[in-house]
Amino acid sequence: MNISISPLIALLFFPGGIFLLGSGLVYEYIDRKLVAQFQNRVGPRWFQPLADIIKLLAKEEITLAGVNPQLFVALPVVALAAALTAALYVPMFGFQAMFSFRGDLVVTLYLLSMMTLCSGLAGANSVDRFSIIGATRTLTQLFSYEAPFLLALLGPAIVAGTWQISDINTYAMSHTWLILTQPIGFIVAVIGLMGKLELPPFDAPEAETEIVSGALTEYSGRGLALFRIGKDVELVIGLTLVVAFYLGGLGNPLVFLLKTLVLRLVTAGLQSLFARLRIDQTVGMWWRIGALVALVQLLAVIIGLFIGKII
Amino acid sequence: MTQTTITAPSTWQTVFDQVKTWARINSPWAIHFNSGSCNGCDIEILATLTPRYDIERFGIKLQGSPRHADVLICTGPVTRQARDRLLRTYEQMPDPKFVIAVGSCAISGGVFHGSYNIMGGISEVIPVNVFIPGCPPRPEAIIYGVVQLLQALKK
Amino acid sequence: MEAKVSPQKFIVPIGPQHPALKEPGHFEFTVEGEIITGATVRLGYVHRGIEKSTEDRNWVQNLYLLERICGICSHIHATAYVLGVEALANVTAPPRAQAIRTLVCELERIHSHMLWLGVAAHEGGFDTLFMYSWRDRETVMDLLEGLSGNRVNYSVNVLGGVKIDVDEKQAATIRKGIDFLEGRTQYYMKVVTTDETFLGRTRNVGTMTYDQADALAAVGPTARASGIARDVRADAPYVAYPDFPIKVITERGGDLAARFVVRINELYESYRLVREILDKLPVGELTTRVPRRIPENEAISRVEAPRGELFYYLKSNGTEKPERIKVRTPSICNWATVMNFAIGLKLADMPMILAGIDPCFSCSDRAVIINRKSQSQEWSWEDLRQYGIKYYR
Amino acid sequence: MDITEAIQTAQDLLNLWTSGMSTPDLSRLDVVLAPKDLKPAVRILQKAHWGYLSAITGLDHPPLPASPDGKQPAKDGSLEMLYHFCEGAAILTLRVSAPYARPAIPSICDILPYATLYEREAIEMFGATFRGTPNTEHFVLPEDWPSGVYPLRKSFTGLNKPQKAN
Repeated sequence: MNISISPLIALLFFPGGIFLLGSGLVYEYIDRKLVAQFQNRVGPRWFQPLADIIKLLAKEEITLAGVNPQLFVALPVVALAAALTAALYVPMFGFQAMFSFRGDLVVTLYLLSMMTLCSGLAGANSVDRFSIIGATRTLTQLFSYEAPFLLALLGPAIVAGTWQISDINTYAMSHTWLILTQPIGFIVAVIGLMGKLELPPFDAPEAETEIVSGALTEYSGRGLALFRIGKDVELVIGLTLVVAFYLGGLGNPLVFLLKTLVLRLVTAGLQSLFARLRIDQTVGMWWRIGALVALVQLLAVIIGLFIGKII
Repeated sequence: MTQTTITAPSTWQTVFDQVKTWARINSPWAIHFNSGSCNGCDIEILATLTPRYDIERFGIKLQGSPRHADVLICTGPVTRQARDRLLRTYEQMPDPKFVIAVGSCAISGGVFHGSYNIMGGISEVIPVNVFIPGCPPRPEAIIYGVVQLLQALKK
Repeated sequence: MEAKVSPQKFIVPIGPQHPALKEPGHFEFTVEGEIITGATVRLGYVHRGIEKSTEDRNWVQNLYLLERICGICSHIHATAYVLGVEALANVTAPPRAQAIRTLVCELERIHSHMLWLGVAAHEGGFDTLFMYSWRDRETVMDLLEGLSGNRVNYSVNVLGGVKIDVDEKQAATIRKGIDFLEGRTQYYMKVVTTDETFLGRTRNVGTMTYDQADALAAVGPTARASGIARDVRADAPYVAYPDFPIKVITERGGDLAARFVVRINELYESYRLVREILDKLPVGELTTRVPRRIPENEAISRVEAPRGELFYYLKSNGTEKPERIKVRTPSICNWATVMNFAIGLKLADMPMILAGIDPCFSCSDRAVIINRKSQSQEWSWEDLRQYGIKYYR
Repeated sequence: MDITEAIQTAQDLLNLWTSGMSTPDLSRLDVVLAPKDLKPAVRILQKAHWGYLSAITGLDHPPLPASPDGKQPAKDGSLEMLYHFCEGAAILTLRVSAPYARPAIPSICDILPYATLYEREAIEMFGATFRGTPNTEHFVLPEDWPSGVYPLRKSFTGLNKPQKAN
């Protein structure tokens, strides 16, 4: 379903800015509510993420001594900008992606990892021990889940024969769900998504009991608010990507809502099931299992296509 | 903010202030500091997180870093050694910050009053907004104390 | 956390302010090349000068002071003190009082072990287990509150007896609560011994062999996890333990996983004891008279706190106030064991051992300043951990 | 082994100093030792694997003026250290005392390495000195604690509290 709205409105209001931020907050609420229910707690009220963000925006901003002030302020803004631009290429809410060109899959993934890169840099930028340690952990984890996640998304791209997200989406809508033909790819993609969003078992970079709160220890007020919204937006984009590729594409908003909520349920369940993996365990797991399995899946797909062509 | 002329705050200003206080009331992030307490109050504070009491219903989240928190929940009669750490933690917190003293030790040194190594209550070191008596106060009492703080914010 | 840099010192400052809970501590290691030659710990943030304050309070006031040394095991401190004073005045409490004291001791052990189980899981990032175990711990807190009116610091003891009585209805609710807890403990035993990610964090972490634990006078579950059958309830039975004997639970492993298993088995043992005490509760009155002025005398009382052996030395000089009360808590023993256990080990093992011995000590992140003879570098805990991993690759 | 057996073996082990032995009650044995005999006694106990050092208690005996009727002579102050060893139910206490003037007691850290924490606590609380103890830093008292002030001495009556912070 494609609706023609002037690009400015699309950028600022509808599938772009404000609406996207809103949906990011809603998805964060759903996540916290589900995890709380799994731990059979009551969980927060519906407007909780909104209240958190507004309160953070109204707080005093402390910039540190011994920190490069321009970088300190610029990084959160860059992080949010990267996340928002990535949203343009993804078929948000079942509508056609606003801009799409050949190879926009790579651009989107690059923009998403820009976000993690910014929070890593933010940590390294300050003098405080905890944020330096948080930064090293964030970056080591970034390198570990990036490759398998990309491979997992390549599978459907190869089957659909294009690198354009919207084409892959239409392909997925018309053919059998790719989750059936490439189950391993789906599993690696979901776990890669959890690694990217630093949800528990992979939340070593901001382990509350070990390094206070990782790379963002020194941020308060606006900087922290921007980082949190960025992470929420990244959450929504990640979900739509995996749904668009593996769960049979996104026709209309209703289908979008349904599928992303199901995936949200799966990630929330996984979140409360596992203990936090130590950083060396996560890296080990990703490279030994994640990358290999994704490769095997890719080979299977290529061989399948090749045989398909011969017959 | 230099206030040149005292004019009635424009409607925009009041709306903005109302939204700000609404947000502050509904998401008070807390940080916990143990300045020499016997752990009785600390486990009761942690008990408020658990399913039976679950303060996340009110939006209260226990944060790790003083930078992220608005409410400092401290327990224990401030021992001489913990005194300047408590001060430093208090100063690190960004501005609209509040202090809740939990337990009779935090109010007046409690049963350890008069010992050579403690400073008496928390109010000897930093200004305190809410005192929660009890040794240790029940989790309901701690939640009631936090709610009192939030009511005070409304005004 | 200012860093005190002096030659040959390798300082691991553990920040006094810790997000989760633990008492703040401060480690210092001396390093030569790879091998640790000296390690010491420095407390101070929680020192409230209790032993001095006991000297200007009379015997009854001291009871309320000594109960608040540690919030988690307040009853065991009160029991040790009360047994000491009764030994000074050579008075013995009636059997019903002794049995009720033992009952509350065991309920407190259940409460403390479930608390440790939750906090240890929280340290490893396993928040669901933390939420579940602390939700179930509420049941034992309700039982204790039903008995004594307070969830923590129940002050059940009085010089010469107890203040509370257990009637049939309370006994029934306690039995019902214990049955529920026993069901839950089976679930925890399954989680602790089978969950892969959990075992990844606890199996052969901080292993202490039998002779190391014996040579370093380890106490409590940490010693029993290394195979030492040392439990004051069995060696020197006090209160009502002579008529309700316990089975000392030991494990072979000596690592963090073994300590989890020992503590959960002790939970089963406590459930059995509580049921037995409730069935065979002796009849009789609850207190006897203890004179205000205790004759001049010396007494030692040893009890088994949830974390190990608790040692009280009391000296009276015939007046209303004690001459000297010495309290040696089990944690000092655990720290002393760890500090000497670390000598001779490699620097690369330290993160595992510190996190392993007693999760309550793996507090906030540690910055590590390493003083090799020539220069001193400031490592973060993460570098130390990476160093360890690289070292073993 | 039960209590009487344990006490009996302890008495045989320390038969050199039977003069100072006394058993205040069934399960306790006190042995008064001169500072120089402490190390050999601890070495014997350790070799025979008799229990473990459970705690070191410090006692302060302030100087007593001569009583008016002249019966008790003036006694100068002394520090007494009690080393408690526990084996099963039996508790053996080695009592070593040293006058205020020369409060030097040999340190047993080379025999029992874990005793260092107890010795450090005694050093900072009573001002006792343990010859050869590896570490004399403060164990529980704060860094800004005035030196030469020992809180658990009877003469100590409290520090003047520093004025309020702000």
